Amino acid sequence: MGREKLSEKKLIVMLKISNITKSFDGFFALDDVSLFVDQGVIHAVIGPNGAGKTTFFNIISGILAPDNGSVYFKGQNLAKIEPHKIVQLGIARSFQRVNIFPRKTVFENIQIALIARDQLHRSPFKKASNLFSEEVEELLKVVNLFEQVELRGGDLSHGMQKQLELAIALASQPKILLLDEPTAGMSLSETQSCIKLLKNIVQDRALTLLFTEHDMQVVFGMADYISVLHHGRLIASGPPSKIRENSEVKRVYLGNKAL
Amino acid sequence: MPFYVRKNFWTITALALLAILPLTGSRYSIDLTTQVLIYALFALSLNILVGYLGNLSFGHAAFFSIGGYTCAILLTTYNFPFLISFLTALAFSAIAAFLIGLVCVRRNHMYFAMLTLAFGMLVWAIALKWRPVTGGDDGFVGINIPTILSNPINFYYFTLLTSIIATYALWTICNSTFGQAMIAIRENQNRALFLGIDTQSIRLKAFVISGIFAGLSGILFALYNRGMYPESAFWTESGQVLIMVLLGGMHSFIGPILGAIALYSLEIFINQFTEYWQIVLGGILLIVVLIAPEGLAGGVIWVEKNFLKKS
Amino acid sequence: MLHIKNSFLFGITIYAYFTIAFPVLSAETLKIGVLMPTSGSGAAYGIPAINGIILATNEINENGGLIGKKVEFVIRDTKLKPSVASAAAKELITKEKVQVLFGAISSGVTLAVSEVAKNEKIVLFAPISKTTALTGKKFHKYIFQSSANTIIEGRAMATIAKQIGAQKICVSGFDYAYSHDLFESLEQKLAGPTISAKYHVKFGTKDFSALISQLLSAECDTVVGAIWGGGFLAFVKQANPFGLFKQKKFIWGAEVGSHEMANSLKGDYPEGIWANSYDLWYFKGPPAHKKFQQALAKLEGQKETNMWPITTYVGVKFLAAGITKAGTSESEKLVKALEGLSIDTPLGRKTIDPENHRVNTGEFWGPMKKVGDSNILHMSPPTYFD
Amino acid sequence: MIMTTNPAFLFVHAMNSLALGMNLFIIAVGLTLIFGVLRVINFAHGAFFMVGAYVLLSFTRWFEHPAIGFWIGAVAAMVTLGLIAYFVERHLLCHLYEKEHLLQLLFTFALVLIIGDITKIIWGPLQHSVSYPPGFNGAVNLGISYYPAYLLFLILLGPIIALFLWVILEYTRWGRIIRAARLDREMLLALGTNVKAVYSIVFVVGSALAGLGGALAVPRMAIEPGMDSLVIIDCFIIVIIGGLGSMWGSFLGAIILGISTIFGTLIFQEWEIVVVYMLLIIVLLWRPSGLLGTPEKERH
Repeated sequence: MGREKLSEKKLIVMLKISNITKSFDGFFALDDVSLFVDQGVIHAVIGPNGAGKTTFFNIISGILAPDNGSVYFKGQNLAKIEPHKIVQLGIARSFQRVNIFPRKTVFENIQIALIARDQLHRSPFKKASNLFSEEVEELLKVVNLFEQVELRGGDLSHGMQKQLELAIALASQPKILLLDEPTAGMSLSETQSCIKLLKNIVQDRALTLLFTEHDMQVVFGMADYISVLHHGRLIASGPPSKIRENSEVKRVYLGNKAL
Repeated sequence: MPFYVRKNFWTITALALLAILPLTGSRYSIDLTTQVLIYALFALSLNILVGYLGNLSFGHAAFFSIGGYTCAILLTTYNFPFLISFLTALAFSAIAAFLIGLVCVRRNHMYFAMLTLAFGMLVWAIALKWRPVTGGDDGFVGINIPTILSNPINFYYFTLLTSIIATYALWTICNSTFGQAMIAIRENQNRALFLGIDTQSIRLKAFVISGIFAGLSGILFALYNRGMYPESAFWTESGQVLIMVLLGGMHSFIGPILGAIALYSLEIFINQFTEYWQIVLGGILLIVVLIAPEGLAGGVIWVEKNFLKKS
Repeated sequence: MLHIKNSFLFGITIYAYFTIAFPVLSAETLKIGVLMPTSGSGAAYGIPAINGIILATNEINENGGLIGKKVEFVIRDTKLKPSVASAAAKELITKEKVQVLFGAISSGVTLAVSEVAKNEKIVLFAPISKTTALTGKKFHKYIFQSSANTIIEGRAMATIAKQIGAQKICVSGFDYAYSHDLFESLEQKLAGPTISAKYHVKFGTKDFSALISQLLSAECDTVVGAIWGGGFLAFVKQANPFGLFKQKKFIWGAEVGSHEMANSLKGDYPEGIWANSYDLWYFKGPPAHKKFQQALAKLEGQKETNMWPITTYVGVKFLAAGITKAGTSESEKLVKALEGLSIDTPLGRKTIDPENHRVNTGEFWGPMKKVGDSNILHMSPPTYFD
Repeated sequence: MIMTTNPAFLFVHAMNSLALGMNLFIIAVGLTLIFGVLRVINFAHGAFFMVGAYVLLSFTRWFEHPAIGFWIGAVAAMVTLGLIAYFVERHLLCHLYEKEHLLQLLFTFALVLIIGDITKIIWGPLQHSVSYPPGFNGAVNLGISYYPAYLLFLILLGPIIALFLWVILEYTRWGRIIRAARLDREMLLALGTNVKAVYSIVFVVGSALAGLGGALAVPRMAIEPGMDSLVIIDCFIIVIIGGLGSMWGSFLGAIILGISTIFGTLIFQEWEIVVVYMLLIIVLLWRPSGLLGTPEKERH
């Protein structure tokens, strides 16, 4: 559709999703969904509640196996690859509800992610304390949590926990970042700084970002490219301007209101 | 004081006291301390699963008794040399833990706990029913131990040395990157998985490590008692060591040691004063549960914090 | 930090207080270490058994003690666990400085304690545990056994089987050493009747319905059983509605003929079965028995006394006689003195076999019958088999 | 080993399995309810069972008339256990909900010890026995075979209790709250219901059922110290086979345990000891959450 217009340079396909179908007890959560995610692009997946966004993420990250269809990451078929190996390939994700290690300090939260990235978690004799302390500091500075390094993850504010989770995801040096509603539950100001932060990170680290969101402000403020799911079907895909115009999207999702 | 000594002051003091204990000349204190050391090691091994990995096990006595029985049988029935029996027994505990672990780590929470219970009871049933080999319900009594170990003081030093090495090994494992991975799984298995940690294989490894050290404590137990009994595989025995871990505090490395010392010596001491040891011990446990939720180790920290604030 | 230090020191002091014991050794007392289950399912046997020890010690002390010393006993709960018992035995030896060990119930527990006795070179006198392994396969010179062992019990069963005209016998017991040994001894001694089937049930089970159906449809005319205590109680109550006891003859060992068993089952007790007991308060025996029963009745505060005290009473009396004879409680001399020793007990003269350290202790056997209008059955008439 | 194909023989065994199962169901259902709602693994459930048996013993001694003694005793066992449970839950256990949940294990273990000694102090260490209640000591002709009346009573009572609980859980307000609590505790909090009261009620009812089970088991068993340790393991097996927290699961689990115990003894004799645990492993590998349990929710 609009891929050519997005950028003049040659695009590399990061993630290719072809003909994914997934049903639970006869209810189709995803129905023949195909889409491309290009490198360096901020790609949003939107849709009303129950549209299949989380299922979509769960399939990419390997929690669920699709009934049909396949996911390719840089040309590699992800079928039958276990979730932890998918992470090692370079796909990191966050979750809709905050998913951190609440009883561990902010430092330890990041440290374990770094340990896992370097596959050190298998060594029973490698001393852990102070390992990666510089890298942890760096990451914490990126997400503005440096002050809180000593605090326990669970004691942070909701917004900070989201930032921590982002740092955990970044620690694994992913090529593509899957964020499930990164601003959910955040206040207006938190949301705005979060958007700024995400944009910076994507730019600085040449990341690809695939995220779901139902705050339209965030979506249109951030995304280079938007795909719309409805009842498990992909009804539209394109740059924000096209999506804004799309009549079907307007009808089923936006209730005919102008965006 | 050099830095190293200052940092480890309490550990060094405790070790020094343990080392000079036989100088007191009290057979009783040597014997009791030997028993406590064995149970402390047993409890430490269980804490790998319960405290670090967050997996409740009701069948840990299985590995304790597999270690003990294997060593006993090899030494006595087959007259194997001590070192070979010792190492083979460790290997058997490891193999058993691996095979049982393969099945158990596929389940979580209570279902994991119940699978360990079922396997533990199977081991018990085998110990009970395989009479020609294990001696059945009479137990395997009269183990040939090397003459050098038949002296209680020598055996005490043997146990002390073994426990120190084992404890140091466990401490290293718990504070390693692997240990961090275990804690990550305990805190949030799902998140750990999405850091790229193969949670199942970490859990299996931890299960095997835990089984080996339980087997080690079982070997010491068999050698010390010169006997091994099917009761040692029964679920109440697994329950007992679990209680030690919980009593001591499972979120600290030292907790299970404190728990083993406390529970084991309390049972022995109270039994010396009253026939109604159950009600006294139960009462003490109740108080500990209600006032020191993090176990004895947590209690010490709590006392320290509160007193420091006042002073 | 200061406070950690304090609590650390406090802990060490407490631990040291209990462990680095001040030897309570006194020249005036002679200590016997008693190992009995006093909690859990063993309490039903352990606690009554202690009465016999109290009785015997009181008698000894009233008569001036032993070799000029007062006799004192120290009890430890074994919880029916071998490891607990063996730890307690060591504690009794090393802290309480007991000179002799006495007791233990259940063969695994007694064997474990026996191992301690062997290594510590301390005499263990076992008055209740019946396993022949104790003084057979696992014999050592410091172990003495005064219970009616499985050989004696099996022999009595064989004699009774013939006497009541049994042809084909089914045996049934818990699946463990005691029942297996007992039935083996029975099989060896049987002359005439044959064993046609063996039914073993899981140790400690409380549901006997499968066994009951098997016995109902078995072809034997007589059932010989060895399920004891609460197990027998449950078996009887589950078998009664099926009328099992009316269809076959029964010979049941494991002391189910005791008065406490008859008393707890009352009207449910199957009339006519042959059962055994170490002692019966209503036994019209020699004056020594009467005197023992009177003293026991006073101690227990009931005329209808329990069965277990006599076993421990006789055991302590044996020990006392041995110590008196040896003039010391020192192990080697005590062993020598005990070997071949004979004493008069409330139930006649008993001797320790110098070869295998067993005592010719027998038991009362007889059919259980209604006596008068009481619904508590009595063994009538009781015959002493040894 | 005699394994006849005689229908009467098989029938009696099938009935025996049911009777054993139903007796255990009455005890185990309390455990599963408590676990389902409070998430407490109550090791003291066996001790509650034992107290129920002893309470019945006292009542049969106080009342001259055996029938009155027995039936009043059975009710009294329930009431006593309810009161004990209320005290335990309201004054002790409730302090632990907010804390590390494994501490509750330590707590219930302490209860087991304390109750063990208290029963020994009150009722002594000796074994006791209580007869079948009048009218239930014989056998009834069922056509195919005679069968003990008391066991028939147990076989009928089990389903009645199950149906009764089902009606309460399914059709009353409290039942709905309890079911909600079983599925999602956060939802319960969100509903604004009195969580404290729900916990109390479930703990009291569950424990009272243990007391009733203990009282009803008495005619077939000896009342003795330590009788709690065997029954608790049976209850755990039932609850796990059936699925934690599932009422009908424990019903099914109890029947399965009854069958495997009775027919296991028949077929494998003393090796029956292994059968039950093998069964437990197989069930858990085949159905990770027990036969009728709901799978645990994914944590996010």
